[in-house]
Amino acid sequence: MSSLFDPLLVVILLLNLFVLGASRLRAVIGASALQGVCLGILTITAHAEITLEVIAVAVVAVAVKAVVIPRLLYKAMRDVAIVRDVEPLIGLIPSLVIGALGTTFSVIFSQTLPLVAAQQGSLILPSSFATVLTGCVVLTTRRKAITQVVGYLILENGIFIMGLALLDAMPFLVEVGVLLDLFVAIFVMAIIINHVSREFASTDAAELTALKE
Amino acid sequence: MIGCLIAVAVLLASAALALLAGRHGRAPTVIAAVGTAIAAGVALPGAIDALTGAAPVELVVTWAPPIDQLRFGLDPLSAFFVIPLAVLGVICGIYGAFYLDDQRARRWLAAPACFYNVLVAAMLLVLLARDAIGLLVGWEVMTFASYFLVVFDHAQLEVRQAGWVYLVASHLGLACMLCSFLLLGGHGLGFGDMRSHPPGGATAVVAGVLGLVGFGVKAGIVPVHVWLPEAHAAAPSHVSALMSGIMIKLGLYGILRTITFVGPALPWGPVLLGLGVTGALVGIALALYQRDLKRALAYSSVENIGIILIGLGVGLWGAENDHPAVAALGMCGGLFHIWSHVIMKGLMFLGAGSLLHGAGTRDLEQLGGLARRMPRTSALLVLGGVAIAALPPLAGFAGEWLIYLGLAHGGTEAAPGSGLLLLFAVAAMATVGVMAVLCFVRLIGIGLLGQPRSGAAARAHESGGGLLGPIAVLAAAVIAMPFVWPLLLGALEPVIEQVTLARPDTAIVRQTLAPIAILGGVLWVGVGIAMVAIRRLVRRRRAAETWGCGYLAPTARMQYSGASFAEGIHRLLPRLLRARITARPSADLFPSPGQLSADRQDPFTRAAYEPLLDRGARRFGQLRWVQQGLLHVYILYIVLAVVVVVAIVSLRDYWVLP
Amino acid sequence: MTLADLAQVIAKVVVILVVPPFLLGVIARTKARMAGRVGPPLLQPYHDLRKLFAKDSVLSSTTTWVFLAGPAVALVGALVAAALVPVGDGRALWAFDGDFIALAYVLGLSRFFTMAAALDTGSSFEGMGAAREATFACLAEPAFILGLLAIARATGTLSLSSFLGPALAHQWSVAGASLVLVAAGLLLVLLAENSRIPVDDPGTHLELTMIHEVMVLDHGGPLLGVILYGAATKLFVFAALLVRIVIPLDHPAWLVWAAFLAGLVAVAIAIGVIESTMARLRLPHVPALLLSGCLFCALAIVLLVR
Amino acid sequence: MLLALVVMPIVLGALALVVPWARVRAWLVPAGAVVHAALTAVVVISPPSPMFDRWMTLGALGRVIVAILSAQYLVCSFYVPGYLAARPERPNRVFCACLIALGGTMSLVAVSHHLGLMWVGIETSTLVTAPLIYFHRTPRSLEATWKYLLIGSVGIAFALYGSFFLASAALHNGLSTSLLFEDMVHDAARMSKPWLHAAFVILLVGYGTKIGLAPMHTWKPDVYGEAPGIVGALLAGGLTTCAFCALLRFVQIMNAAGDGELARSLLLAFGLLSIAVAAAFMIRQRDVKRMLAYSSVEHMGIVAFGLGIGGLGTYGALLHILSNSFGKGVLFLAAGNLHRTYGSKLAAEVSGAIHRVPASACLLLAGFFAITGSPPFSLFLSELTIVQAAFRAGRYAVAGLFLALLATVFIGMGAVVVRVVQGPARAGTKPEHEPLLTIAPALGCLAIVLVLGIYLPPWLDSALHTAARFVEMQS
Repeated sequence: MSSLFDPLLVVILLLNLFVLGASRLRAVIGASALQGVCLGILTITAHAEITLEVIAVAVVAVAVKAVVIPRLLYKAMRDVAIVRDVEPLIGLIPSLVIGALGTTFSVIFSQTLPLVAAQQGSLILPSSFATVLTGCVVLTTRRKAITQVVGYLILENGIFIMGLALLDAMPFLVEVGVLLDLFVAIFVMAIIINHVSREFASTDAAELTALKE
Repeated sequence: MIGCLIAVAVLLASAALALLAGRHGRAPTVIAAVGTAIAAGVALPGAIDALTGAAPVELVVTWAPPIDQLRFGLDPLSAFFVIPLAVLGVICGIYGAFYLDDQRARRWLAAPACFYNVLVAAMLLVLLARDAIGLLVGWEVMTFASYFLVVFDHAQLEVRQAGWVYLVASHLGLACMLCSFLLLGGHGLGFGDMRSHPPGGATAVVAGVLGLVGFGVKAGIVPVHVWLPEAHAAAPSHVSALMSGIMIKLGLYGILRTITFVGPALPWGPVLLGLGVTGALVGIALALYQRDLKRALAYSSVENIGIILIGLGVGLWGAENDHPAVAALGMCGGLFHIWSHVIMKGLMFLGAGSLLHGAGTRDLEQLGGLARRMPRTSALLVLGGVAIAALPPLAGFAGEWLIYLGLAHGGTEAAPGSGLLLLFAVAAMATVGVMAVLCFVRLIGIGLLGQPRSGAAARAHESGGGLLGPIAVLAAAVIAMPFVWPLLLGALEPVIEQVTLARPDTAIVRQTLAPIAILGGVLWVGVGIAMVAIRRLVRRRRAAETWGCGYLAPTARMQYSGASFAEGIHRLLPRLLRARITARPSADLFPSPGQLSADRQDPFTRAAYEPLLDRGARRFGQLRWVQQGLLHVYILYIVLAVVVVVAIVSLRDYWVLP
Repeated sequence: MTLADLAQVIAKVVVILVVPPFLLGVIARTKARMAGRVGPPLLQPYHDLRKLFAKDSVLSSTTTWVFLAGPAVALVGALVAAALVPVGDGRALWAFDGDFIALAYVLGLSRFFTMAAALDTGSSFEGMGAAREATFACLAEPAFILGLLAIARATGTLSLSSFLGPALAHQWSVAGASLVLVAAGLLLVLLAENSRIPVDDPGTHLELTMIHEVMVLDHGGPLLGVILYGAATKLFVFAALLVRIVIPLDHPAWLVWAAFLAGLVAVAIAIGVIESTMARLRLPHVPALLLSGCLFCALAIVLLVR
Repeated sequence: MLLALVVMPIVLGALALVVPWARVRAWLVPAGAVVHAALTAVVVISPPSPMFDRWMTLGALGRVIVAILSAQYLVCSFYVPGYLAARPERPNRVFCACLIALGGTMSLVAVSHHLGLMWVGIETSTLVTAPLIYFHRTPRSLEATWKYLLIGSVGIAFALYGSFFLASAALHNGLSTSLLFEDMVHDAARMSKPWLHAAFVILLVGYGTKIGLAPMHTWKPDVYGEAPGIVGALLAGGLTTCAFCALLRFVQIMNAAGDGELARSLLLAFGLLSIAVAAAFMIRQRDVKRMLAYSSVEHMGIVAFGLGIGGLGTYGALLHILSNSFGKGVLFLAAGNLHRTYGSKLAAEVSGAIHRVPASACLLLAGFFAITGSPPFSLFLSELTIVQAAFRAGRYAVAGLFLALLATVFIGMGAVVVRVVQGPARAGTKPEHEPLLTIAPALGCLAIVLVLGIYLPPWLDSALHTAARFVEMQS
């Protein structure tokens, strides 16, 4: 639990709000990537003694979240040649407001849960909840398939923060397995996006409404 | 008991065989018929023993969980229904083998043959079951088998709809039965447990009502009878005969069973009496103006169920208010009428089938003039008509007679309040009786007599012995029964004792029946002599056209039609029960073609059930907006589910936990 | 069974077989007198019957055995019914509990076959008649049963011979009003069942207005004779019931017999008077009339059940 | 041994990727299924010792689940060669590979006794099924796949989040956090309540998304409607079973923690909601396969309801899982045949099937009766047990509501099925040849449901009871 810990979490919270407020697609993806980097550093700083295991998790996390997936998404954008705007279903201001409300709610909720001494007063839980909520907001309010992927990525980030809290509890294998699954999921999604763009000539997920009652 | 179980096995085996026999000519139908015959032969002795004083047996088979135990048994109450089932089963089975024969080229007859035997087996199972599970299983199998038989001609839309209505009604009924049994079966679902631990108070009442509704659907009690006319009209005639003859009676069996479980928690007498009067009046009123021969017969079944319920009701009333004579008369009357209705309705439906077979239509306005072209069928149908109009000297009268006297005794002896009701019940039965006369005169007079009303009727041909034989057997029974009733009284005592928990004194019943037997004899002899005399009187005769009252060229189309015959009484019916008639008379000076159409759909379906179901479906349809294919919204649902439920639970913890 | 009883039985049988046509004669004579004519002799109906039985018959080529069964069953039914009503000394030839219900059903049987025979001819007029007969029967029957039930309830017995006797005489003193209602109701039933004015007009020859007559339009010669005789017997049955209700004497025998026969004639005359003083109702109004008959009897029951 | 259960199919799947001949690939599926079934038989009869310090253990629950999975997979797998033979134009390389691998990933869920490992199993089976849904390569199927993937992943994500909550629930009283179910069940009583409750809710929603409980069911109609019949059968019969296996683990933990009441009331609520939603959407449903999807939602609701009743209800729920997986097999395979024959799955366009494809039509009809809990099929027993449990528990109101909803479902579903099966044949329709391989599997499923309905083997019953007691913590 180093002094670097909470500031990084604050950065992540800020990035959440930035993602909600940003109107450019690249910026959103970049923000998510930056969150990935922060998580990598957090992974290391979260622990008193730095073991190989910790290093490995951090490296894999950064590699997946900050390098591979953003590249995939950029590539998808290029292939698909989509409009570079985020095109939210609700305005940016409302989504910002929702994000802020979500953050407050997270802080309140985290108060209702008993904490171990190590985490007393730390931002881990609030920021985790807030990030998850941000991910959900992005998932539910952004038109494009790619933005939804980003939203999902942010959701996973939030979960990962929670995972940090119990890295000691979480054996290495699971961590990596988690990351791997995340990676594969996003990868498959990217492929699908390409198909989608080919079939529908746009990745506007809001247009995928042929199947309904 | 064992015999009955063997019979079930035989029936199922023959059903399977019939299915295997597949397309080999007549093999399936013949196998099925033989199966029913053997089964009847095996089942009857045991049943007769059970009615004539053999101690009720119960067989417990340990079975796989979660059922654990299968209980079978044969007590008088079951045996009373097993006997007509076996008899009618084999008669209709043989009839069916010939009835479907002309379809052999076009249709795959293995299925109906198989389902027929499965149906009989299932009904037998229902009667043998001694726990709720067995009864429910048999019941549902019975429903499905009969459903598949009903939709035999599913190429026609109305047949499909009829089958569908039947299926839905039965399923809802089954749900009610299930609830009833589960309420009663707090100490286990065996009949023994239910009888020994009758629930108290409200539970018992609810269970009783649910049982009444559930079984009442199958029995065709108004107002849950709506499936009955549709299904009976749609089904092949031998199936209609079996369904109307015995299947709907199993509904009564169920009600009687329920009574033995629930006991006096419910005032069964008045309840059944009220339902019976309503059912009888509504049933016959609707039967009056039907255009479809088999629909009319089906509604007459509703009426007869009503009369049976009146009998059972007054019997139970007598038992509850210790009028032993009334109890004995009412119960005996009701039970007798069950048996005689089995025979009469079998006769009528099989006869209608023979008519359909010969003339190719059930439409009353297309029949006529068949008494000359199908003399034997017509004679049998006239006999059946007289019988089912409950006129002496045939089978239908005795049962109603006992019920009448039960009511009359009760009405003259009881306290003012109930006495008045019973007396008015007598009047109601009298009205029903005379309306029944009208109804069946109409069916016979318009359907069989006069000039042929269509080419089909003019070309009609008499059916062969295969069809007429079974009908003749039933006709013989219809003639013989009034004279054998007194001998059968002993068989009813254990049944009544089982339901009313008191041995009835059948002495009064016997002495009430005696004059009827004599009356029957007198009438037969008198009519016989009169017919001979008349034939002698008209020896010097010449033939001529029917006098057209001066009109020289009367045609068949000028005859009084079925609709016009019923028109007068139709006017007198309450509006709810009338057909919906839309008329466009020719208005202008030089008459233009006019139009008149009557919608004879069941008034309860039209007024209550259809609107209800439609509204429900529309309500549900309005929910579709929640699923419009928007992925974002779908994810929102998940998120909301998490947030809301977490909020609820954590708030709960906040209050509950220290 | 003593000789006296045997004599009684024979007397009753004779009365049942012989008297009915005479009532028709009385009615005809009454009507004639009311119209200021001399009218036919009282025994004219017997002559008509003899004449009819001597005739050849013409049968429609459409008809079947049902056509013959009609008259036969009608007659048998009427005769059996007659055996069930108390005749002469107030005892029926054959009495048992509920015999009044049996009586209704026996008449129902003959109605069944009369209507069937009518439909057998395939003529629209006869069909019409059958339909009307059936429709009105639906209203007359409950009135009949209710009326007799009222008396049964009052006297607490269930057989005509027993409740049209001294017990009833007592009831006249205590519940006369309701018994008047019953008598009125049954009189209406009598008029309807025997197709008399104001329900039906046996005299008319306009087919569209008739009920019973038009039903038997195609029956001629002996068949018509049988039908007339049956109809007369039916009239006798109802008349006898009415008489016993109004005059429930039971001794001495000769007085009862005299009262009975006189009563029959009185009823016949009453019918004649009604027929010549009233007009026939329009068909749509008939149900109302019969319904009021039902209501009379129902009211009587309500009054009696206390 | 347990590892083989998981690894064998995955290896075989990889092999399928490289096999060049389409027909052989098709036949690899049943082959793999047979081997898998054999292995399953061995491990079920003689439970092997745990592996990877107890990460893989075959408990009382796992035994039942893996047996159901393997059996249903075996029966349905024989449909694949016939199906692919009827669709020669489609490349089936990925299809077969994923189909085979699915068997492995599903078994992983059943045999893993470790929170994370089980999660990995669910996640991988989600990913593996995506290409199966996309088999038709039509825009509609693509849309379905996209929705499946995204909704599924969100659900999975929540499941993971819930797992972390559970871990912290354990952590917060300084308990061991090996994340092994045994340990958690053992420590459950001393876990931190707020964390535990939050964890259960999130896990319920997360895995509930895979199960398809309302309101997380939205992907089901789209996916089952667009995927091939066989995939629908495996998803509705197999994957949902896995997800329920996962959920049952947490129900067990809740029971162990003495919070069974909370868990049950939540399950009851979600169950009734699911049945109600399914009923609402089945009424006047135009699309046969979507209707089957809603029927699946309904039956998941029934199982949840049974668990919510608890006691005898839990046994009923397990029995219902078993019956449902085979009943769904019948329906989806038969509906697939009809869909292929008519080129449409709209009830308006498919009618008189009994004349054109008699066998499939009869199977659909029989399957309908089976799935609506009509005797003598085994779903009748399970539903009866559940209702009986509800009545025994004196919860008449919910039981009545439950029965009323089931009746509604019967009406809604029956109207469609009857319209499809019966009716006049179009002019000149001859009965078409139906290859044995497309009929036999459905028939097999039906036979199993029927036999279980008439005679439930005592050993099976006792296995179910053991599992139920295991979940209820009464052993």
